[in-house]
Amino acid sequence: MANLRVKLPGLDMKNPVIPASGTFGFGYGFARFYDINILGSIMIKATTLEPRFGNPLPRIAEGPSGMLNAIGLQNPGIDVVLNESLEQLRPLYKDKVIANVAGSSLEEYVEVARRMSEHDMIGALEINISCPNVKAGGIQFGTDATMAATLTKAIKEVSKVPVYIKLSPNVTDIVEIAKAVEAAGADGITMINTLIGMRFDLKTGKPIIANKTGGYSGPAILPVALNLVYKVTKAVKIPVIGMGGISCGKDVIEMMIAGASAVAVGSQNLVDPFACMTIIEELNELLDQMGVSDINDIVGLSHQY
Amino acid sequence: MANLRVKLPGLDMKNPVIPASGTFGFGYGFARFYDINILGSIMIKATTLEPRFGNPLPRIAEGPSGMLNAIGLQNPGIDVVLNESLEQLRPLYKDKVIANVAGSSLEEYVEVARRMSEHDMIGALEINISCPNVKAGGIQFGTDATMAATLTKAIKEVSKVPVYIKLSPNVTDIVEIAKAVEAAGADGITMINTLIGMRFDLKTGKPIIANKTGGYSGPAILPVALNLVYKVTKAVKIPVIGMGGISCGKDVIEMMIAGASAVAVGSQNLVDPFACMTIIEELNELLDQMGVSDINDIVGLSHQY
Amino acid sequence: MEKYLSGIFTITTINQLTSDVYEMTIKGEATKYITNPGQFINIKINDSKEPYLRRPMSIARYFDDKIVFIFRVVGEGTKILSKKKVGEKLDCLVGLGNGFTPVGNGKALLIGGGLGTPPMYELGLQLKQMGVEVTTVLGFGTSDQLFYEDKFKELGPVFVATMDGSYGYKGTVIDVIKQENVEFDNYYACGPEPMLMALAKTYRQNGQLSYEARMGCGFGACMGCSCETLTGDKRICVEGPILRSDEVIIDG
Amino acid sequence: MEKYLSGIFTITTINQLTSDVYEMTIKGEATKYITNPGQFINIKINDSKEPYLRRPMSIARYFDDKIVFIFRVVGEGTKILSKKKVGEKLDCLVGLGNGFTPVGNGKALLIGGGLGTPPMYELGLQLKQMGVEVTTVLGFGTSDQLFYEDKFKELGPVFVATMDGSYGYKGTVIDVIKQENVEFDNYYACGPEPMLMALAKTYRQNGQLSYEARMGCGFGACMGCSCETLTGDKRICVEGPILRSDEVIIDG
Ligand SMILES: Cc1cc2nc3c(=O)[nH]c(=O)nc-3n(C[C@H](O)[C@H](O)[C@H](O)COP(=O)(O)OP(=O)(O)OC[C@H]3O[C@@H](n4cnc5c(N)ncnc54)[C@H](O)[C@@H]3O)c2cc1C
Ligand SMILES: Cc1cc2nc3c(=O)[nH]c(=O)nc-3n(C[C@H](O)[C@H](O)[C@H](O)COP(=O)(O)OP(=O)(O)OC[C@H]3O[C@@H](n4cnc5c(N)ncnc54)[C@H](O)[C@@H]3O)c2cc1C
Ligand SMILES: Cc1cc2nc3c(=O)[nH]c(=O)nc-3n(C[C@H](O)[C@H](O)[C@H](O)COP(=O)(O)O)c2cc1C
Ligand SMILES: Cc1cc2nc3c(=O)[nH]c(=O)nc-3n(C[C@H](O)[C@H](O)[C@H](O)COP(=O)(O)O)c2cc1C
Ligand code: FES
Ligand code: FES
Repeated sequence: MANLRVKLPGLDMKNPVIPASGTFGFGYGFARFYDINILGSIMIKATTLEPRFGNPLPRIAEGPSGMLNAIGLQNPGIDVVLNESLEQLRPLYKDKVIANVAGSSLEEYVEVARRMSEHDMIGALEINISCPNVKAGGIQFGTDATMAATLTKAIKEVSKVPVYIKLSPNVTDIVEIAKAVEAAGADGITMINTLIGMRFDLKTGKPIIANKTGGYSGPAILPVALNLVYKVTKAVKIPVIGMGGISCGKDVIEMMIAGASAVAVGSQNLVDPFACMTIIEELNELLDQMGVSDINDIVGLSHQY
Repeated sequence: MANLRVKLPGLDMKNPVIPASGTFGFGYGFARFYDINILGSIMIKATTLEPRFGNPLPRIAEGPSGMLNAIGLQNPGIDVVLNESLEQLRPLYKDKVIANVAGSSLEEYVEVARRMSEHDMIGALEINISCPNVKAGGIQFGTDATMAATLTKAIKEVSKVPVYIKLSPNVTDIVEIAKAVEAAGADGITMINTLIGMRFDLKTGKPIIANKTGGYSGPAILPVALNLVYKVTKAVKIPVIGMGGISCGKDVIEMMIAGASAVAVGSQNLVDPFACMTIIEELNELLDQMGVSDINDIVGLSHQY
Repeated sequence: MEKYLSGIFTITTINQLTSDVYEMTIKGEATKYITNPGQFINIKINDSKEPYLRRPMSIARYFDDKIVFIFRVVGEGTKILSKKKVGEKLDCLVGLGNGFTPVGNGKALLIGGGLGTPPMYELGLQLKQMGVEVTTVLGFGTSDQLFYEDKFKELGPVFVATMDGSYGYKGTVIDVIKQENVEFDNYYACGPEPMLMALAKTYRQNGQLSYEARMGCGFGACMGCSCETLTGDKRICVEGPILRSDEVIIDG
Repeated sequence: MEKYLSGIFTITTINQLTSDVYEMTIKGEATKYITNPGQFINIKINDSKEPYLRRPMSIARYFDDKIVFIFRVVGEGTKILSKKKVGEKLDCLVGLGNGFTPVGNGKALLIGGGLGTPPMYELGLQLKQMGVEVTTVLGFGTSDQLFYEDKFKELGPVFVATMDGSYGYKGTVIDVIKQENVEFDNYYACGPEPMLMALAKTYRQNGQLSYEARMGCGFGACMGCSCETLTGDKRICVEGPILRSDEVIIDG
């Protein structure tokens, strides 16, 4: 059995597999399916200061080998997250989890980040500056290097735990943004969030998703994610948690070969509630087959070429 | 039978289905499979001033519901294209074709554009400022609005036929670039070129494509293309030829609903040499089923919402 | 390892009911997770990544280890499903959603519109077993879309409405209920949203309405199906698909 | 409508030859498009969009309306292929590539390395039919990967090399040819690129070498397989997969 343990700022993980934010709720729902303690960590659903209902229905559409969503950051607000959601998770998961922080203004981000970072179950923050499904905030910070850096700096000042910035793939030059947040003090990067996509109803011509556009995720975006993770990990020194289209153990290995120090699994949890469990099993088998004794050895294996 | 005829600058087409550049050679190869006169037009392979061998092998990889390529603009150079390739096509195709123009410098683009536009078989130019697979030229023009506009203006000055600019999806704000080329005099836009992607060999860690990155195309990119075509057609007045992931008649309708005035079919020609023929047949049936009497009626149907 | 709510089923029968509607029986242990009529299963159409999402289908009947569901071919997923053969396997999540709560007294009215008909059948059987008097009203577009009329007749009186009048009454299910003065204490309905909305407006109390939503997961993880009700946000896949008629927000 | 180079085939036999190698026979009219041994077919693995691209496979034998090919399970596509059942359909492009040009005089040497072995069989049969003396050298990694040895024995002498020496000679096919002083006037080879390169270096003349490349289309449209040779650019799928030993560019 290969060593799967991976250490990242704020996270000492028994393996590099983390369910991605928004596809795993606050974690406890999945404890019905398997013992979630097998997970390296958990990225919980995006949290904002106030409760948000999110976008009108339909929020979901499909694409070839993937799905579109426009949930719109529905969440019960930070008070409920801190006092109820995390408490429901506490008895079920022993390791640190990652808080996904969202907001419509710099102030909101900073306040949510500060308060989340003080909770004892939170090992790191993931700052979601890349949600394509809300009008205010979010993605502007993710498409402008200066704004991304300003936000990172402000959050670093208040956070008690390491800060990861979650990047959007919908930009001309992701490396520029990655470098800006690194320079601003980010401890790590998580990437990628969803690609922007649309589908239309053929009869009416209406966009299927009520919000019109949605975020495209799932296997279809894997080659895009691999390219961006490769580019960013070649350009920055801080670790990257790679995601986008991972659906099996092989995809995890490919993402780490591209340069990711750990991975997150998103949409696949929705299609198969046992996905992360199966992926961890597959990972163990694959590494043995490949004769790899420590998973950290394959991180960035491609960079030599 | 619905009216399928579509008129665009320089192109009076019996239907809106055009094989996309790089997936149909110079057209004549497909005449073995079916009478290519059924096609609305043909976008021929990118042409540069000098012959280009292109990138080393492997040039092809696969992704979920799609493919990656890094051909690197292999082509026999403009002299051979004008004197041989087009002559081989002449007896087989009666309508105007669209020349795909590439280069490594503004001067090369302008020269190729000028000379191609003088050929009697060419109805329009498609300026490829979005090829992700070559180092010099190409994509820089496609990711910078000012450079795109300068190039458009220069080409418009020399071209005898209408000029379409082919846009890259790998940008933060495609609308900005679309507006810039419109203002610079472009007669139309074609979009999208491929998304940048990568795949890795799990054993060696080496990128599968020798060029490392490739262009991701095929069904997987359809939702991305639909979103961008929708955005651009809402923002500009010049017509858009939409492409990216079209693999069946339904996809053509969806792309036109999004706002495209005509469509191009790329990768699907490679998987199924009869793709365009089948798609035209399906289109006829679908429009009848939908009770649409003129295909032009569905262009931009989604914009009302 | 036993997987909660999850199982591999074997297709045991496939019957074509109309030009585009099929009835399929699948056999598998995970049937045991079903607790209520009106629950649904979520089907992985094949073991490819395309189509990616599962397809939710209401349970029309369930036995010890068998589930019957009925589906209409509307797109790629249901098309592939319709071409499956007896003996092929289907990976399903089972026992999803709250389901109907059959009320053991008074008169029951079942209302099924189109592909909303199937879940009413199991519910009707259970109500009958409980000794409840059951009347059924079915609504279809045209006569050739009709199915399961005979089955519902075994439960009690059945009225059929077609939009074009090609069979039974011409009009909507509500037209029939009114015309026939159908008496009921509780009603249960599944069908297109406009039908459900009309029912909730007309009969505000004592109704259980089964909704549809495009779903990411079907088991509560993605918030893809969350809608607002008078009693708070509800996920159609967990706190639904059945909503009480008096908690539905009436538009207009 | 008849579709050029294209046909729907029915699987008639599937034999497992080794732990991960299968022999499949498919039946269909489009077999008629085959003109030469060493040509290949390009298989649509299923009618889904995933996997997207076709999978190229060399033709191991062909008859009036039947094609035999042999494949190793290496990834998702070949895995799906290996699970197909007799009677299922396969959409194939047929008669692709230039194929070998059997030379009707002198002694022939067939060299097959691993999954390069299959196309040599049909070629050997045709050469034998032409009255040519045929010797075969097969190279495999280990003894349990070996297949078709008996079939080649029907054509003439067969020498087998395994890299680990677990069967036949230990070493490469070139080691065997040299050790055994195999005499030949023309040689034909298919196998891994290092083997082909070694052959082209050692025996510069009178060789026909079958290459592989990742393919977008397999019929000349995409330039995905275009490589440089001493006689100009060649598309492996049209001007190949067979290149002449004296036109191959020798590296190093
Ligand atoms: C709780 C529930 C129970 C259902 N029960 C039945 C039933 O018993 N019989 C039946 O025929 N249909 C039922 N449906 C609808 C059925 O799920 C869809 O018809 C089916 O998913 C369409 O799949 P497709 O691939 O053929 O269509 P496509 O249009 O190709 O599907 C594309 C995407 O849209 C989704 N989608 C399309 N239509 C619907 C819809 N009406 N509701 C939800 N998602 C949709 C698909 O699941 C898929 O994700 C039910 C839906 C829900 C939510
Ligand atoms: C002309 C030609 C003839 C061939 N003949 C045979 C044969 O007779 N028997 C046999 O077992 N194999 C043969 N191959 C190789 C065979 O095509 C690949 O093993 C197969 O495509 C792998 O598909 P996969 O989905 O299992 O693997 P994956 O690795 O999942 O495939 C991913 C992509 O890479 C491509 N690919 C992977 N390996 C190769 C390869 N070696 N060559 C070309 N493309 C590849 C696939 O086609 C696909 O597009 C031949 C290849 C060519 C080009
Ligand atoms: C239904 C859904 C909800 C999501 N919600 C969030 C969210 O709240 N915060 C966030 O940062 N990302 C969110 N994402 C993005 C995922 O975390 C992930 O970045 C993306 O889906 C790509 O990974 P995948 O292809 O494995 O799904 C969501 C994705 C999906 C599918
Ligand atoms: C093999 C291949 C070669 C291509 N070559 C060119 C080219 O020479 N010029 C160009 O503008 N686009 C080229 N493209 C991009 C296509 O024209 C098209 O924009 C893209 O593939 C998206 O469409 P699709 O998803 O239908 O393939 C090429 C695409 C492929 C797959
Ligand atoms: S469909 Fe995912 S929460 Fe209901
Ligand atoms: S594979 Fe497309 S040209 Fe050879």
